[in-house]
Amino acid sequence: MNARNSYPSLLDPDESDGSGGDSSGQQGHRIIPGELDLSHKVILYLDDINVSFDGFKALNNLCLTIDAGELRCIIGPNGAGKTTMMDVITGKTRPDSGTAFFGQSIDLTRLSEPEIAHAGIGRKFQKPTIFEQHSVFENLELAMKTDKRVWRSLFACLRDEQRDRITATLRQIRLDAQADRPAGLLSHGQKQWLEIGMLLVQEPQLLLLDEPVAGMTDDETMRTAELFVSLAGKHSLVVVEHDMAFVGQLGGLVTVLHEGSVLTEGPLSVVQEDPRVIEVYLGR
Amino acid sequence: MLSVEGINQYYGGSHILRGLSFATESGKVTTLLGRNGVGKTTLLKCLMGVLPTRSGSIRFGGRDITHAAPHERVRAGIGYVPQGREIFPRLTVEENLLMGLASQPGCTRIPERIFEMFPVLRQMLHRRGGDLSGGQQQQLAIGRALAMEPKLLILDEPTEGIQPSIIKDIERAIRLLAATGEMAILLVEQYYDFAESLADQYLLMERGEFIMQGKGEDMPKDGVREALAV
Amino acid sequence: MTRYLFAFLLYACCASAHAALDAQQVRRLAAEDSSDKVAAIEQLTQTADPDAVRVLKAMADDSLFLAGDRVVIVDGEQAFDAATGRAIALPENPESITVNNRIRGELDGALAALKLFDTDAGVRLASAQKLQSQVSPAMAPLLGRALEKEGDGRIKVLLTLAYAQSRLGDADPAVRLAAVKALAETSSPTIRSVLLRLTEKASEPDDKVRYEAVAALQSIDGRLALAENLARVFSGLSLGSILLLGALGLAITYGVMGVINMAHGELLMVGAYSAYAMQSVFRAYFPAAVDWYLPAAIPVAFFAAALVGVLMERTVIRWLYGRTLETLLATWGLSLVLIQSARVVFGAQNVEVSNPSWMSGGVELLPNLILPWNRIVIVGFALFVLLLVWVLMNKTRLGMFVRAVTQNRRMAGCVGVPTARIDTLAFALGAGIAGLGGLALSQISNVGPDMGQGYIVDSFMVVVLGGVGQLAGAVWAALGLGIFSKLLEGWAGAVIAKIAILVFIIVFIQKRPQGIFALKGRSVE
Amino acid sequence: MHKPLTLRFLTALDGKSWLALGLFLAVTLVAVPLLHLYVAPESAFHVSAYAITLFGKIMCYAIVAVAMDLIWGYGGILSLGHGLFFALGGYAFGMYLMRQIGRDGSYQSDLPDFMVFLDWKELPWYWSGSDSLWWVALLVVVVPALVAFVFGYFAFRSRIKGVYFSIITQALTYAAMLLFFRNETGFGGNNGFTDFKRVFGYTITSPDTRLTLFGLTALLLALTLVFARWLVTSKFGRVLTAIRDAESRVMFIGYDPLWYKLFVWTLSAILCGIAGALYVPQVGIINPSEMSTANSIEIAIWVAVGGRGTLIGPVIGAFVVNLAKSWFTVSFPEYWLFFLGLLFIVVTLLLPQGLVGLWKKLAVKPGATR
Repeated sequence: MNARNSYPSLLDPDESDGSGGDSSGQQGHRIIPGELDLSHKVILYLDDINVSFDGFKALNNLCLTIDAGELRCIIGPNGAGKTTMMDVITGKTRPDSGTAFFGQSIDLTRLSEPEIAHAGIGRKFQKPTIFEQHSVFENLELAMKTDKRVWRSLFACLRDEQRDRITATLRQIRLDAQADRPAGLLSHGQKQWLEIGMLLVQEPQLLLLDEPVAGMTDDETMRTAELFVSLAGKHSLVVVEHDMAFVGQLGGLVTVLHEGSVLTEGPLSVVQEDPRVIEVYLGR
Repeated sequence: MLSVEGINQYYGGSHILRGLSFATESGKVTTLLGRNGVGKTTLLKCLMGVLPTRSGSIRFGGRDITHAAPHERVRAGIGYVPQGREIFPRLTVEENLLMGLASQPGCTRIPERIFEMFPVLRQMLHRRGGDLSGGQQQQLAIGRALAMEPKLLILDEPTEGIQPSIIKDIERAIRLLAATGEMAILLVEQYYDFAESLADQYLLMERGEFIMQGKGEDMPKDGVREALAV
Repeated sequence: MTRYLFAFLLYACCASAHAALDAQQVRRLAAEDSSDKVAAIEQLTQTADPDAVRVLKAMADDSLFLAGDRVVIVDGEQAFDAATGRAIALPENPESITVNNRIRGELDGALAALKLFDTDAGVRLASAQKLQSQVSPAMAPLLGRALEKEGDGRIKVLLTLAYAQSRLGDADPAVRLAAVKALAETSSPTIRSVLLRLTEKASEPDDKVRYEAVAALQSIDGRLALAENLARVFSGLSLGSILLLGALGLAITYGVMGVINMAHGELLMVGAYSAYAMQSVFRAYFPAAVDWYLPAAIPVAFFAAALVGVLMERTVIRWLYGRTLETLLATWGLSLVLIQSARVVFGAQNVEVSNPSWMSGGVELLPNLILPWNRIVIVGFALFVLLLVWVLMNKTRLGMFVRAVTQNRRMAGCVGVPTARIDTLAFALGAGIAGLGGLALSQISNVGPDMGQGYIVDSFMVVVLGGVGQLAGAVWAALGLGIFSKLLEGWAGAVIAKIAILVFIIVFIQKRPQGIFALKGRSVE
Repeated sequence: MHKPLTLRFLTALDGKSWLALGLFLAVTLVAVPLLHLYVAPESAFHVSAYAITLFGKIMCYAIVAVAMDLIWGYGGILSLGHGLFFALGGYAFGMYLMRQIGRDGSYQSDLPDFMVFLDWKELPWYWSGSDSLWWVALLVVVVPALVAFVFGYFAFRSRIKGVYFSIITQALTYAAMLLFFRNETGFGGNNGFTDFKRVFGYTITSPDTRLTLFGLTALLLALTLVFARWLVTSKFGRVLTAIRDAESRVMFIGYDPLWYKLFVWTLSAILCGIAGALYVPQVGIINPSEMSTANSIEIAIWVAVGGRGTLIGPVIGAFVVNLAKSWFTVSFPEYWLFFLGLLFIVVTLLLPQGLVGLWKKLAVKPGATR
């Protein structure tokens, strides 16, 4: 959307000179996944974020904090700004104003997508986006957490423990039988699973999942819920969903977005009783 | 009016619409319910000809339109209010309404009725569609579909992300349209109460199939709400 | 010839009897020593008297004789007193007054100078202009007098210049200084060279004058430069209008279908060749009205190009919908075919397309700033086409459909727009406009099979700068690019200019990926 | 923990491919020289000098085609400016060849003739060292690499994609051509470099020299293929194709497309430069027309005809198109452009996968998918 003036030399220090030497680029270097400053137990901190697309305000003074290890559900009618919020967190969209911090130290508004991904935020899109030409296995291999600079990829070859990790994940997402098929041939639900698997091998600290169970069968949905619950604790998850049943299965706090800002927050049971929520959303 | 015979649609590897059949009649509201991703929108896209139908047939007004192009279906008399409004952001409200007449060669009069139904459109006549609020855009989208006085009106989640006051207006409008008996209405919804209050007949969709259907008034006793909730 | 004129002059004088010349002066014309003669001629010239003209002319025609102590003009069987002009008896054996080349030169100059007093303004103007290049200090008083008498503004200007120039040779520095000051107001290259000489000590001893001369030079150069830049801006403007005509079409097709048509330049070519064709037709059948071939060519160019465009869209482009890179290659193939076809039909050489007479010449704003008519017409034409397109896009149903398809193709289909037909129409429109661009191009540059090659890049740059589907953007970008590159060319040369522009655009896209009139929001990407 | 590179290279190709490659080298390095030198010209088996030059030239083109395929077929980036890198390499080596002429030029001067003609007194600074083969060899690699890197950095950094990128590369090449057309630029203006006498000190027209250059080209083509093969089968290759198919996803996984694109882009430019350097001595001339838009786009059509996304495709394409060209331009020149134009259209419309794709379709039983 807007030009990134800070394109990082994160992935290739040998060629980093001439990258305009902007601070965020340098900052990118020092981010080593795992040593995130969680001293205040907060992993994601959005404050007073505003984003507007010609005329129309997508995010309106949005404030949101996610604790480390938390499983948070975001609900709200379409156009409430859920996807835009994810865009801001992952660096796809720059907020017009406001601050977004990952942990205590990392200013998300000044990093590019790859830097943010490296910092430890993984994202699953509303519409499953995977590499259709590549095999299921290769999809995971590419996503696998590792040094992702050009030179490393040139001479990279899979170590056994990595191979095991991938096969384990394949079993976890029940695609071990499909490992060598081109991902493009998977069913919608399977693609969703594959994308989730790609997130897992990426070992992010924070997972953003946009409508992860859309187009899944009930037991697929069920298993997804179980998976997420099991992930909570060592990872933090932010799940956007319409499916109340699914949200119920996940438990955890629920945040209701409406017209670009937080309407209310709390356990599903409480939120469901909130008249304003019923008015804008739960009526359906 | 519209009659659909066993249509199938695939996406990637998965079978999205599985031999669906149903029919709508003038003056009646048919509501199609179902959760996200069960294939409601896909079905509508097939009806509009945006997606090709893999197999099965779609007949409208006795004529087979299974393979007709979208604009031919519109000319045949199908008005479409898509999910997410999809009004033309850089066209004025007036132009958006005129676009609704695209299928009527030479006709450039916007029917008064639309402004009676949604007075706000008259005030906004020369604003850009993109500058309208969500609710106003929804009204505009409906007005656009009505401009050419369709014989079948298809609405895809008209209440999605709309404040209740406007939902009321829309509900009133749909009821009024049905009452005139000029057109059949196919309403896709997740908002149960809204759907129930309007439905003459209902279809409940799950994983590409109709798992329930029946008269509107039977919806409570058929337990449609529960079926939706789980 | 001169003889008759001379005779006429004589009768004129005889008819009007008036104050005669000073006999002594006239007598001196017959002096032995030629320097004396010269002096006499100059004195006579100073009088600026019509009779003097008569006498000097006679002298130049070798019909001036010395009879005893009196100078007479002999014309065939008649004779006149040179001083008074009265007819007299033909004297026997008058001795002729020898006129050597030096004298002859002197006479010519003198006669020319005296023309300044001719009754016919045209003659005066001519001689004033002639004088500009050859002014001698001696003429100063004469010019001064001519200046007083002169009524006509333009001649006055020229005279002032000449007067000032003549006084540059004056012995008195003050006078010279005044002269230089006067000349500082001018802006003609010849004066510039005159002043240049004064800046050297050798030719101008007085410091004050030299400094003044330098100052004068600067002010003149300033004006010259200004004129040059104005000229550049203007030619930039006309280049811009061509770019605009090229880019308008591209902007429409790119906006609607998102494909770059590499054969767009060849559509310009089609337009240009239809101008050539119409010219030939007129020459063959309506030679009388040949000047009007251009207006007649407008519809031809439009529809010819539009037709080619439709063919391209129907046969190739529509089948590659959504595969933009392939479209790039396929349309390139089309352009090759078109170029070769042009070679086969019209030959590989450039053909000659001449401006209609009413487009030749130009308007002179400053002495060295002339706006050629053909460029003025092109700018006007571009504006006209722009207006047309604007009306078409914003005031017609078709235009509304085109914009709708540009914004949301699928939905446009779902409200009943036959998108495929709109594609074709939009493409035809874009192609037609390109054809008009070619028509305009044919008036200022060569018409040849590969004339279009250079323009696709430039036109696309305009689209990039202007932002997709943005009429206003295209306009600003086209004019901006045109003027900017012409100015650059003036300072840095064409090649450097091209490179600079390219660099500029790359940098620009860094900052504004969506062009000048960026569309923020979801509609983008 | 990594396998040694050599081993990885060996495993890059399967047995059959190695066999084919060996065969190719045997023919070009052994058979052709023998047939050229020791078979009587009138014999049917004699390989003429013309043929050698022609095929040597086409092999250079084949290298360029492979380079193009790396960025277009695998990276999804269509360059319309590869002629520039090719020409840069050619000019760099041309400088060396011009210096090799020594005083044998028509002006018997140390300076190249065109400089004498412009009556320049000494070589411009950028010609210094051009008499040393090693320095020039360095230039052949570094100059295209540098141009590509700087341009690519800014283009990719601002996420210029698709047609935008293509057109801008075209503009770049166009500007460069204008630059080289000027005499002041110091590269012989529109005549460029020609009338070469020697290369590596040997007469450039002697059969041995010709065969050496031919052999070198063949060798380089083989190397290019192996290297490219290794590259696209490495993880780098997979990331590259991933970027082609879903760039945003790649970014959200944590790869920075900029450096991947930039790497393959620069690499591709270097290959072109080397090909250009080998091309000039064999053809005996280099001038700015090598940078013309048409040339650069033709490279794309070689790849398209052969089939992009495969490595053998571009080679086949380069040979097919250029043999056709040399045949047409001899038999009926006026139809060549028609043919080429139609080739562009037909291939993009009907053969998106090129000849290789067609062959696969025919080979694979109908019904089976890719």
